[in-house]
Amino acid sequence: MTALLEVSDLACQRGTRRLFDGVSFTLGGGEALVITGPNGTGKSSLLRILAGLLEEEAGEISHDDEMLYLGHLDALKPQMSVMENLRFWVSLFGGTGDLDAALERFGLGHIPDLTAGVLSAGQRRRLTLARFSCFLGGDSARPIWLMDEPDSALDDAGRALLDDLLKEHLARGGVVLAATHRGLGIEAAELRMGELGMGS
Amino acid sequence: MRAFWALVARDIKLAGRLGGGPFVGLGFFIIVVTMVPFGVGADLPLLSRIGPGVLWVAVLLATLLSLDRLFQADFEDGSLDLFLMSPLPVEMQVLAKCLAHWITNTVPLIIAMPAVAFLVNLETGIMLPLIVSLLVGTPSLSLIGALGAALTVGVRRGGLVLSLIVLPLYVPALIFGAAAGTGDLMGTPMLFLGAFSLASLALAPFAAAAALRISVS
Amino acid sequence: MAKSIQRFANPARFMALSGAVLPWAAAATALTLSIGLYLALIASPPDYQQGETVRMMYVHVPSAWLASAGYASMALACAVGLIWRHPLAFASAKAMAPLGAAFTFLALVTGALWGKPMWGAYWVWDARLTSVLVLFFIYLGYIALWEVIEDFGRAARATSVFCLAGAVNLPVIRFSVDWWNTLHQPASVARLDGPAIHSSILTPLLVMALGFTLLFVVLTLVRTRTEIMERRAASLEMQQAQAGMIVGAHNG
Amino acid sequence: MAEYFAMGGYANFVWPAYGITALVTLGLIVWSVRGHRAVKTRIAALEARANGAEGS
Repeated sequence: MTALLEVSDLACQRGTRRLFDGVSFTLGGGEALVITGPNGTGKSSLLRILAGLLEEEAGEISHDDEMLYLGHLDALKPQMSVMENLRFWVSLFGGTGDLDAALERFGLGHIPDLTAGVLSAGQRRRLTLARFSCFLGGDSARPIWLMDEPDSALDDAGRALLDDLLKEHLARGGVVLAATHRGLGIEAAELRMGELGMGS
Repeated sequence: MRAFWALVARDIKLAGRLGGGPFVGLGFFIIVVTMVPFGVGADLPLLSRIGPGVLWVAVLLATLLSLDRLFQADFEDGSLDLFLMSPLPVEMQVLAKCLAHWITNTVPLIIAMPAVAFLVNLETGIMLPLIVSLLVGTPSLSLIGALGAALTVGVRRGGLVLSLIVLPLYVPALIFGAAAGTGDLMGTPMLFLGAFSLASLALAPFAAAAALRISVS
Repeated sequence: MAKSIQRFANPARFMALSGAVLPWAAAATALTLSIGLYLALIASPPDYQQGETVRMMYVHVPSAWLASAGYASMALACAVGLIWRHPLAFASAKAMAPLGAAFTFLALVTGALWGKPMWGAYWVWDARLTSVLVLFFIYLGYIALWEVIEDFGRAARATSVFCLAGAVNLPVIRFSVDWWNTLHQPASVARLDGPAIHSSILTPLLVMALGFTLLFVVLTLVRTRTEIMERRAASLEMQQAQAGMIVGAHNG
Repeated sequence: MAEYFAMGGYANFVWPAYGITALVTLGLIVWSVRGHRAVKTRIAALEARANGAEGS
């Protein structure tokens, strides 16, 4: 099992506070890791460090595959239409697949030309999931998915769509790292944050 | 490179749909130029003597006005995070942003120049050198401005600090630009202006990219 | 060396060293300045050309010297900070900025006061004074940037990028102002430093310059120590707030 | 003595120059030293509270 992502002894310093240290794990194709723990224990910071947006205090990260990041914000331009937003990001990151089908899959097929500004929070999150669905599997342009509370703002139907998406991505050899409170509908290793000096 | 032009096209499209497009900057520019005669008096020979300088200062201020949103909008909706992770190098993204900013904000001012120059009684003879000096010099305003915008992204009241940071660095562009606006096309000020723009083209993207990474972290 | 610039793991060496040096340096500064003042105001003759106004040179030139030397050392500290991520470098750069700005302000004021009897106007857009004025704005921009960015780590690196950008631009600004000055230069303006400096004027000038520089160094050390202790106080407060949070969360 | 203070007729340029210089430099000294003392007492108070908290 080729390791897609290897993290050893990762530590993070925020301001004058040591958020976490000694975090190590390895993820191969088709494996998932759910990051849980109370607020302010560095779940988001861990994902941002892996994404390269935040500098780690110490530790090594090695991955030879590209990553895709889902943050708290949806990176959607209100003035651009649903389709324009989707097409822009998918083409920038080299995604594949039929965009109309992606919108259809997440219940947005009927409003491709609507400006994203009028979408509800749930619909905006579904549009982001539609973007992720263009990077399915281990051989996609972005096989490693870093998702910060992907289930937030989703209703039950949306959550079911999310679980299907993740299952399909894992089945096709992709990797999922998700920070969440309520756990996800996929079997995954768990990394509890909050107790300093821990790591699975 | 396709991603580069996709980013330029997106920014131009957004500028068009967002807040009246170029007309806000144009309106501000015309108002600033109109204020000068009120302050200085309607002495036509005096106005024509200070004309190029006034027009250059007005272009400079109009450019500054529109820089505040250069990265701020993407920072606020989370796009900046994705941009920093995209295959397109950040330095190229800064260049794309500067090009889009220059096209949507500064070119309309230059196009409107003949229609506005009469406000300061500009002699028609020096209209061409003025426009050439603007075309040569204003890219440096967008490039250095991008560095200021990248340093103050995510900062409350960043626009104020942006002006304080960027204006001192604009001094060479203003000095050579206003001088080139009155002189001949290949005169020394025009050459120095070109050199200043090229230097900004070479240095500003790297400094701005570093500043963006710092601001996001 | 830990990547983050937060960890003031070992400024202890600097604190101990500066603690020991400071009293002596302060004494040396006081001594040099008093000798300098005595030479400048009492023991030196008036200039045969400029008369008593030459005494203003003894405060103007050292201030102008510190304005640019201060910025140069700030830029050096910023470069060291960015390259080796040493927290002490950022702290010293932040400490130097207000000092540099103050001496730049002094250079402008004493320059104007000297200009009035010499040229008949307080401000004649002399090339040097003008570029010092632009330098003064760059100082203000640097200080303002520190004030508006909350996170110390981000502020330190962002201000350093700006400081270095300023350093790259200063020669260009100086050149463009000089060129601009020749464009608008009224022919007969005498230069600020006048012809060759006679030794009776040179000695007070050098002693005053040394005194000013020592003062700048001493104040930089004091303010750098203050910056480091500010960081320490901030982390103590954070820990206590956090301890309070955890204590609050678990009991009961 | 008065003749000395006249500074050859340039009194109201030379003395203000020295006056402002003195004002600014003394201001810098006082400001720096006061800032240093203030943070010192602040740390002392914080450390006292920290030791106090562990003690109780």
